[in-house]
Amino acid sequence: MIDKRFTLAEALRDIADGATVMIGGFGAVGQPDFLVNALADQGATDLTVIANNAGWNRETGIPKLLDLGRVRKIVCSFPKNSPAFDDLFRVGKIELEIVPQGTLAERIRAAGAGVPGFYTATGVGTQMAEGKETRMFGGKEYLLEEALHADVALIEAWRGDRWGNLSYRGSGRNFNPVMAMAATCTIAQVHEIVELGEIAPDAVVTPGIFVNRIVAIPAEAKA
Amino acid sequence: MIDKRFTLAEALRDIADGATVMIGGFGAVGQPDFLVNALADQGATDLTVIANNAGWNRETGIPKLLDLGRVRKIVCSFPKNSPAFDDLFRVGKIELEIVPQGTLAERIRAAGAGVPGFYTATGVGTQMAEGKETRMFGGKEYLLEEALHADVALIEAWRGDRWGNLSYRGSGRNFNPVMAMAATCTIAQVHEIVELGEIAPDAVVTPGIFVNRIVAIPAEAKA
Amino acid sequence: MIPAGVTPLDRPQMAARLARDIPEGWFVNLGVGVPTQVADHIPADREVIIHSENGILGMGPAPAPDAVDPWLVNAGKKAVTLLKGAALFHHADSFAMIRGGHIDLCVLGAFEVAANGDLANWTTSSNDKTPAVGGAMDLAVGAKRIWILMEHVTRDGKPRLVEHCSYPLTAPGAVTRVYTNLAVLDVTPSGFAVVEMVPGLTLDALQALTAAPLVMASS
Amino acid sequence: MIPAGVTPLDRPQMAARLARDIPEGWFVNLGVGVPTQVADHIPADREVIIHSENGILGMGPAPAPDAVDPWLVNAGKKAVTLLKGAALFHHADSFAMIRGGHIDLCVLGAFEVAANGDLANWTTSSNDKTPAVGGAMDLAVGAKRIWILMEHVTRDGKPRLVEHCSYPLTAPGAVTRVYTNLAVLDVTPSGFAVVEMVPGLTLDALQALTAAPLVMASS
Repeated sequence: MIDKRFTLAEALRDIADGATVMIGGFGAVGQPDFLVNALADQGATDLTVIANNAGWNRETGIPKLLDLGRVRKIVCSFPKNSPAFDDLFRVGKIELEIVPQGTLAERIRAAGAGVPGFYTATGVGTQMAEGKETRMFGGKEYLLEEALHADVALIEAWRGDRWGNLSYRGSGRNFNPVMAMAATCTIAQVHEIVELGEIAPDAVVTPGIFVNRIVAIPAEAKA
Repeated sequence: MIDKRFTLAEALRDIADGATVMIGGFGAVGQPDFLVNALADQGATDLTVIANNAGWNRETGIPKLLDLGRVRKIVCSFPKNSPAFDDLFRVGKIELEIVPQGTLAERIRAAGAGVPGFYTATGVGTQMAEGKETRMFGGKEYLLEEALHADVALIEAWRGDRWGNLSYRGSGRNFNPVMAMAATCTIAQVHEIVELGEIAPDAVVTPGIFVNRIVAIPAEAKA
Repeated sequence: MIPAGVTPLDRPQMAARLARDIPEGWFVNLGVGVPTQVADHIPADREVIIHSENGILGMGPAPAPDAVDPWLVNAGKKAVTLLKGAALFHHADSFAMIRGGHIDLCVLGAFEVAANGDLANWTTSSNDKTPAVGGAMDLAVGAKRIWILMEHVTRDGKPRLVEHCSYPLTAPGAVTRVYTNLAVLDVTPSGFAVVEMVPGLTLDALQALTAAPLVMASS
Repeated sequence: MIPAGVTPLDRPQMAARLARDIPEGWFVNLGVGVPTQVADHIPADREVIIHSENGILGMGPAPAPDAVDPWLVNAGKKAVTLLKGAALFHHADSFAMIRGGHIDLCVLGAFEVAANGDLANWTTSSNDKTPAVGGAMDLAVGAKRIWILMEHVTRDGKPRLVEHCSYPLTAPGAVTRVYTNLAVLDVTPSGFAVVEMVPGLTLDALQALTAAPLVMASS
């Protein structure tokens, strides 16, 4: 029987020092903080984090990893409003790769879809184009952007089943479905584990083929 | 009030000679034959058709357009088993551009997503690579493939509302959602028009932003 | 200096002025800040579909404080509601809408707009300590139209409409129209063309607050 | 010629032999034709998730004739059913699964397989009157493993396992394993390695039916 349900500790155990870790979420919605906080406890360090932003609340999630000195580099579109990131960045203790939000989403999707590189108009004629290859299509200039892979994706979904099928709630999809596609090992925290078939075939947003492990958030962690 | 509900004749009226027309469907499922047959009646000719295959049953859909001599060129992955196509192709009366099925889907999606070109491993080292630009990523060779746009997309969905939101049934999505993204004017035939809100926000597969006109299939055409 | 006797629009008035020009049926993305207020001024009988880059089409007004769904926020991370007909999707699909040219209009704030439509709105320094671009560059190149909503001059009285941007660009040649607290201006091949000014303002007075030549729009 | 006393596998046996080697939990795409039959031979207590490139994961057995859903077909355009846990999606997402390396195994038929893993299975002529590639090239480069299921020789007795493919390639170096009606062979750096032969068959007899050198697999 296929069973992707893991305990929290088992799910994260093999995340190694030096790993590249995607972390889903946009604003407070869809952030896998239950997993990220457990990764802080697990201890892996020298991480490269790929996420839309660098968090804000120092008590939880990405800022917690940052304050513990676990993150060597962050790849994101909007690192503002994160005191934990600011403190490190100001003194040169963290690397930053800024990527426009749409390019970030598309680079992640490309990694999941077997596309090693693609062209985009975003960033042409700006400092984002520095050092990037360009090419003309139909008389217009475009930048070459490369796929962005990860060793691990930590994502949040609403419901999950033992095959790893996931559904989301509200604006909780955001980066989660594309990150699920782009990592060697995708680990999802879910609010409810349901029986196979309870997520109808046309309601599955992330099919289990993109998910390796699911962890149920216990009631006491949902406060 | 936004209202994308059209009569059949109004929906197709401005399709011009020389247009590039995407036609959804895979096998018998999700084929917009109600629209394609009406396009045959409408009379536009010198068309370029983009579709996964060239149909089979001569009485309906793409073969009907072919037999009427309306198609100058077809872009597809699998033109086999279509007597109408064979008859034209054998005597050099139709152009054919063969595209691997995944490359076809990705080129269409690219057009919808603002990606003018992307790289793929599909076709490397085969006759599909002839005349195509290649590039190395990580020591491996890839082909450059370009976005595939259309003037018009004819698609089939299951339910639609007056904003153009669509849901599908069974294996009926196939090429329809990506073609909806890639055309200047997307026209959908639907089995049922429902009130706004009846397709729940997380059940919308093709948001109305990708759809210009919807046409209800009348009961008598569903025989 | 704004001449005596001329009352600039306040922010709600600026948002309302812009909202008046959005026709029914457009898909519109509203930037964080004042642009977000545009949604509150679209007439109730005019259907305009608001897009949020975190995966929403068909956003409605802000919820009542006791009706907040914590699972639904907009690009500014604020709680929102959904209209009937709304759709939810992921980030790659959302930016496919933006980058694929499907959004009819994006309304953004700006630090500077140049006479050729160049837009600078993401950082005021090429040595920004924590540069953060978000979706600005994607929106600026992808939307069918970029309308800028901003004060005509900075707090220090420096013009924001300029010959050439001094700040790092968000995108070259992106802006088609500018709504300020003093005027509405089109970006044209011959530079900024004044479409409308607040009552009492003269072209000379507006020119004095603008660092690029102005022409009157032919109407 | 197949030696007297040797009984080649029939097609159901070939499909069953291959099915035995698919472990629980794999995501598997089955090509049109004999490969499709593999699904019928996976033990009922072993969960293997079947993918169809037209947008299905979790296909079940063919429906009873009176329970056909005309809205649900597989890549061979045949009516299918869905298992509990199935998922439906569009073509770009489906081929993202294939091309992004998410499919554990794809089983295809072939005209020829070369000793270096080159695969020719889409056309038998570079001047094909109506060439049709479908998803073969995507599957051949995208799936983690390509296993070929085919008769060892053509109807005319010509070997299908060759030194170099004479037909146009589907993909170079794609095949990892071949299941024929006579043997199971791995594609290795030293060519075809025989893993298993049908009872009574000798390596010499198999070599006589194969146009590339065979070695015995070290087990």
